Amino acid sequence: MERRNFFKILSTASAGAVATSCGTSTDALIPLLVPEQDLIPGVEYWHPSVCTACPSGCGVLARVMDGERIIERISVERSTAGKTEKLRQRLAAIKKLEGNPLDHVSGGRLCARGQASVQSLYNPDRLRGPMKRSGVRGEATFQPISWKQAIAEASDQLLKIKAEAADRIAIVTGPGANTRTLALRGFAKAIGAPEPVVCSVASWAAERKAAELALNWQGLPFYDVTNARHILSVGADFLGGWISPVHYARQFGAFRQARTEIRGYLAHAESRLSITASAADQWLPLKPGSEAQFLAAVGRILLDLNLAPKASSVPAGVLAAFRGFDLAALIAATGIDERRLRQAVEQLGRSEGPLVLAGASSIHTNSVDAIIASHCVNMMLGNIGAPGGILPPAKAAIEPLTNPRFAEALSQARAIILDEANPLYTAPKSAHIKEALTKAGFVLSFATTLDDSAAWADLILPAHHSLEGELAVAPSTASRVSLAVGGAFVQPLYETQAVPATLAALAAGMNVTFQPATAKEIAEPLLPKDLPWETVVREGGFHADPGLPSVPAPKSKPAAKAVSSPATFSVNPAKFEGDGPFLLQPYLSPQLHDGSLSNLPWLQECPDPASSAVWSLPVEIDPVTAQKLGIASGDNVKLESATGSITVPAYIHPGAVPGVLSMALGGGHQHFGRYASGRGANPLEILALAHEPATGDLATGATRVRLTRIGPGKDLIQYSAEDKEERPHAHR
Amino acid sequence: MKLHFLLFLAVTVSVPAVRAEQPILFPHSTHINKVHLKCIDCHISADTRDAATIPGIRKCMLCHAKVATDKPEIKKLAAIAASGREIPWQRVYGFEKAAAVKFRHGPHARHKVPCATCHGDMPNAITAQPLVKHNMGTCITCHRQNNASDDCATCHY
Amino acid sequence: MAEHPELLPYGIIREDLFRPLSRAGSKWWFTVTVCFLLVLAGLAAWGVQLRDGLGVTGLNRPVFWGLYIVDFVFWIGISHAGTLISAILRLTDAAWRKPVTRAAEAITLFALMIGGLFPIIHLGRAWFFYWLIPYPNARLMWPNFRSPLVWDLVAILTYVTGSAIYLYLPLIPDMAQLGAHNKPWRRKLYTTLSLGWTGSDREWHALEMAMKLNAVIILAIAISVHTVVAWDFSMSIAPTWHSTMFGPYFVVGAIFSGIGALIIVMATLRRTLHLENYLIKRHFDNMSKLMLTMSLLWFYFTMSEHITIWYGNEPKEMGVFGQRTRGDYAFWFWTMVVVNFVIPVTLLGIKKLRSITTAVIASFGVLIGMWLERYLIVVPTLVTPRLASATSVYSPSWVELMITVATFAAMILLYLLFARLFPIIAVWEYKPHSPEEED
Amino acid sequence: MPTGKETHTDQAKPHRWGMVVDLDRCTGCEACVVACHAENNIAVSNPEEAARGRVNHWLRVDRYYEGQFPDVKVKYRPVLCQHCDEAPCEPVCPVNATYHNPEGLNVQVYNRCVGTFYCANNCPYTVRSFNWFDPQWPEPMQLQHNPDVSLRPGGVMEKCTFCIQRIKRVEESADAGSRPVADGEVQPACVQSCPAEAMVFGDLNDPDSKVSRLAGDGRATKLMEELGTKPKVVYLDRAR
Repeated sequence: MERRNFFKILSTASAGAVATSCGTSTDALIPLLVPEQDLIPGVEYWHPSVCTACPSGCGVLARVMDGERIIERISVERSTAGKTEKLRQRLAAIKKLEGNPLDHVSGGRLCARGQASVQSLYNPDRLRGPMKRSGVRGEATFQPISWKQAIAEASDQLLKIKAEAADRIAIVTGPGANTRTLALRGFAKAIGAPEPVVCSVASWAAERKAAELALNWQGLPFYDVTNARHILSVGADFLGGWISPVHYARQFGAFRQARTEIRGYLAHAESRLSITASAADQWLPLKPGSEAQFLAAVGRILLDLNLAPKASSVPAGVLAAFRGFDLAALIAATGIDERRLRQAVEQLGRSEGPLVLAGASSIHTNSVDAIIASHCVNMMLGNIGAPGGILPPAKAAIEPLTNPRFAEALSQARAIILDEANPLYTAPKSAHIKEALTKAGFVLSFATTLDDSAAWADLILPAHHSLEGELAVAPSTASRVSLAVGGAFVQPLYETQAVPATLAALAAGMNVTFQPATAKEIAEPLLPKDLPWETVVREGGFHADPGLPSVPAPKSKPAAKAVSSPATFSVNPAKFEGDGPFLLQPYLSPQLHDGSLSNLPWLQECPDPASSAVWSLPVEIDPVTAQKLGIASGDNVKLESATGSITVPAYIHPGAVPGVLSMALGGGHQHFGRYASGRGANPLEILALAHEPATGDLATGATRVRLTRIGPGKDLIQYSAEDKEERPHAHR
Repeated sequence: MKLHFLLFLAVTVSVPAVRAEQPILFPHSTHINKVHLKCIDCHISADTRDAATIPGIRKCMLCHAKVATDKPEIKKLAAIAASGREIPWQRVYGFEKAAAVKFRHGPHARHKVPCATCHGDMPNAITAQPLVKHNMGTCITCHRQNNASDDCATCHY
Repeated sequence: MAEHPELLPYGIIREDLFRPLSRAGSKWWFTVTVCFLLVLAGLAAWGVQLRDGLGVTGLNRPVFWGLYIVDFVFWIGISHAGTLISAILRLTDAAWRKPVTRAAEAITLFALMIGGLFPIIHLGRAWFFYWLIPYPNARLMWPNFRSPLVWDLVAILTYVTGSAIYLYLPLIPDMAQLGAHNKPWRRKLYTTLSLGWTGSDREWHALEMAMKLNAVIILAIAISVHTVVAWDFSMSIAPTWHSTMFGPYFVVGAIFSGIGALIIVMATLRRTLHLENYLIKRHFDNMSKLMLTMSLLWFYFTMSEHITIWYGNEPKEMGVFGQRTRGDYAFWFWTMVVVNFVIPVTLLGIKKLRSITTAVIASFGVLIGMWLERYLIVVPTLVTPRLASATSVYSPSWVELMITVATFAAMILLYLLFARLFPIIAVWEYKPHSPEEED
Repeated sequence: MPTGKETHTDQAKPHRWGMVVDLDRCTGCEACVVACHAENNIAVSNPEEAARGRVNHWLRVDRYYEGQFPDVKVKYRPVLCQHCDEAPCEPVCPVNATYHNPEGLNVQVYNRCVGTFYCANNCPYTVRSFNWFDPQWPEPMQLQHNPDVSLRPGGVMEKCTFCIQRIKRVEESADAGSRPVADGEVQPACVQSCPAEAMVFGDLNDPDSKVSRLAGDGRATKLMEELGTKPKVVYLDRAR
């Protein structure tokens, strides 16, 4: 890495400068990692890799061709030695990502976020090398520092804290299951720190917990959407920001139109007109947090109508619980017209291939109840392990981290290590992250771009972009053992280092033995005998067929026994904190996800599917409320909870559920590069500190807020301001 | 944009063929006539790929580490090689970015267009200089004569 | 005030009409300076646009045409003041035309020079405007003769050439008379321009013939030019643009605004150059009647245009119709109807109210109204595209406004300079036909 | 005008590229929108320019709401250049910068464009976009640029090309191998990315191609066909 200290990258040079620099002194070329004879202009090379824009683990193919940039380096020529010279550097560059057709998650397809992740690789705001805090913590003033020194300082600090209180070293990361999180876990173990905690609003803890409680399954259940005929999805925006959007969208396409004579029918119950609700044939607008009641009502009606052929497989206690529900109260709680609800359930029950798909796109205090209820209904319908039903997850090639109690961990922490987590953005103000970051003795970040939390670090040891280094990712949902693998095929742009290598260096500095596991080491015990590792690397991963020794045989009806008692299954009403008349419902933006992609201009400029907003995200207000409060689209409004307030532009959403204020995540970054810093507001900021009790996950939908109009504003920028296809003037 | 405006102002002035000042006087004639190298020995992808490619300095040094090391131009070459840089060759053929041309050598070679059609008499060229003046008219005339497509999108996209 | 300027002694006429050439008041200098500075400011604005790109305008997707095209149509319209009026009057041998024709023809030429610039100003890459001209080139490329914009280019270039000649021909005898002017540079200018005119019968005959012929040709060109300008719109399939009567509608509108411009110019010349004896009430009376006719015609066309849209009730067209009559542009639409129809018909239709002052007031109204008409044709259609999702808004930027203002300044500037260099009324036309009467 | 000789003299019939978009599969996720940006070096604007209506998308997803709560329906429809056989944009361009090529593509020649905007005004689908300024690519974003696609300077019009660079690559490799282009071999970026596989691309002149078969589906409609533009993008309506 010291070798690369030789050159520093010009931050101001633009493509135009490159283009017009022909014939000037910068025309000299230096060959670096990729010898130019291997890089013929106009020839494309495809390398498999993995998308890390979200934890789905889509296998991708990267199109690599030649690129050019201008670098500055210290001359080694005798006559000019020591002086900096500007050189044009030809290098292999990633031009585009496509889904890897051999990958079972992406199947050759890719979502908007995946497409845009090249832009995080070539983001102008990436950190060029290690940075050390030079001002007061949180002021985000840094100065460059060499890797050698940075590692020395960091390991010194960690060593000191380890000696005093190793259990107070908090490692905070994201929900991914990959070689990077695995290395973090190994490092934590090696230095005696607690297991890393997950800081994310998209870790799908409720889905995992419910599968464990109801079906005794470890991992996220796999829904066989393709082979279902009638799907009732509840609370899961599975085409938008849910577990594996590409995979489920692929399945959805096939579900709808891949079979002759059969067209899948989708009914969707959610408290928001999400893109799944839009794609559905029927949308049942739920009151927030009433998914559990809704599903209980569904089960009860199915039983009443004798449309639950496999009811016998459901434990008697659970059946009794369903039969004992006060149906009228349940229906009233959902806010849906009874006739409509009954019709929807009857349609489901009478279908030849019914499937209930439930999740918690918006997390409530009873989300686990709701998903357990869905599993029970699927049991009644005979869907467990059946084609067109819900399939058990395969053994995860890499176990994801699941402990979501990052706020507690941070509040105790003497040393904080941040990787792929931005707790200052993801956690509400009421979680007191800022205080924890101020109080901690040492804050270390591996951020690639200076984000809200990295701004509070003492040292930033920037990681390679995931496309620059070797990586293996276990997909978040799969019915077979799978691993997506990416190699290092482009030269790192800057003085960055892969996180496992950094951790190894830190461990060495702390005199701790720690060797991060390579993708090969992880994969080899799982590989079928006839599948050599070279093939896995060439194909970008593997997807082991069932029946192979490494794959656990699908348990037949494991579920029936798993639902231990009716006590684990009850329908608790969702709890809401605060006293405003509206419910705030932050949701994962189909473009910016949980805000971790807000620094990508392609995504900022991709219109929000609901409001068509670009470079801004509004709060969605229903027309009746808006009229009552005199709010028009584009007005600035104030959302006020018990713990704080934010000012955001309003969008009058014709499909918003009255009383619910939905808002996509992505805005409100204090620090996140030129494309995101200071843009919009973050609804997570004002959430109450409510948790889903079974998982400890932050309940994102549990906050009541007040809404007041501030006045006209200019913050809502819409790509298309027209909501209706027909213009009002069209007819006399 | 500014640049284009200036181009417009200068439009009536006919631009003479660029006489590139090459960093090293590379005699094509010596390499072709005396050493009997073929074009594609150095321009390795001229017959198959889009770009013909200009050989890198390592290719030069394959021979010139030993051959003719006493000549002044080869000494220059050796010096550049030692500095870890490439030779800053001036491209003599090419299209300005504004022309939006996607030229592919491959199809031309496949359809047996001799190199000399566009590059002139390189075997007798003393230095790397443009011998043939290229403009859109030359391309189109040749395309039409050979019944190749004269659809704009053949080259411009 | 003399009712018949022809009856004045020729010597006095000459004296009166040549006087402005040798004397300039402070007002003249002041106006010239102000206009010159405004023109410079406009050029600077254009410079900014050339440097930075068309992004400095208020244009957007889908409002790709804006103020520049409005100005273009407006100025081409104004250009119809001269030719149409002067050519018609010349061909019909209307005796009262004498003091009006040159003032009108000068408007034509200058308005065309200004209007003709706008298609270039509004280009994304203005420096390549010559690609529209058919000329042999190394690329073996020709312009697309199917494009109305190429027709436009041809029509406007022809019109500029034609009207320059049309203005120039009747200047020749006057140039010869001015050849004896005291300042050397002027003498040189006039002598050169007079082409060695001696005043022989053969020359007079040739000139008369040329002017007659030119009048016929220019009449046809003038009508075709504005028809072609209208076709820029009506050849497209944008809602409400695709109209069969845009051609005549635009021609009528052009003559209408041209008359307005001419009345204002005449009144200004009369006042500032003290031409009360030449530009008399009868001229304004006649021009007012002409304007009244055009106002009625314009109203007839506007009504036909809108009533058919309304009755047809085609949704996409009704979107634009609604924008104009009830939507964002309603205020401007109804303002246009008032200033183009209600005011002129009231002021000029009622004989008691008709005077030079009311004619000028009505003319100013008509100029504003006709500019608005073009705005209301160009913009509401573009902000309401066929697919509602692309709906947009448009408001011009400072660059567009500056350039627009500068063109008005340029018109005044050119006119002021012209009036200082050349007699604004054809002096020779007052010359008695018998050579004995000459002094 | 180009005389339009065939690209492949050995082929009996030229290709006639077309696309089918199945709205019953489309979820409105806009993967296609970003894929298009990534493939075609489309400039990104900034919030200020976006507020002025200068966002540049070659492919957009129109979204319309119908009805009132709770019976609200959302219609998503990807709209791209329809590559009309009777394209209204083509005859009006004074410099032939946009024209129909022998393969049925509506081509935009950037280097020829002078920016009269006439084509964009005459496009009923409003799919043409303009480079209001010279695009800016802060270092190192230029490394992502697809070298197969020209960078457009300020002042020129641009639009969806059906990823002509991909067509050319496939045709070139087919030509080099003296074989015909296989059905499904050419995939524009949007088609390739679409997770729900709502988009299909292929040769409408080949009656056996997937796109031809789907275009004959009972749900097939074309956008504003009544204008006589003869679009080559076919939409399959949502089944109800």
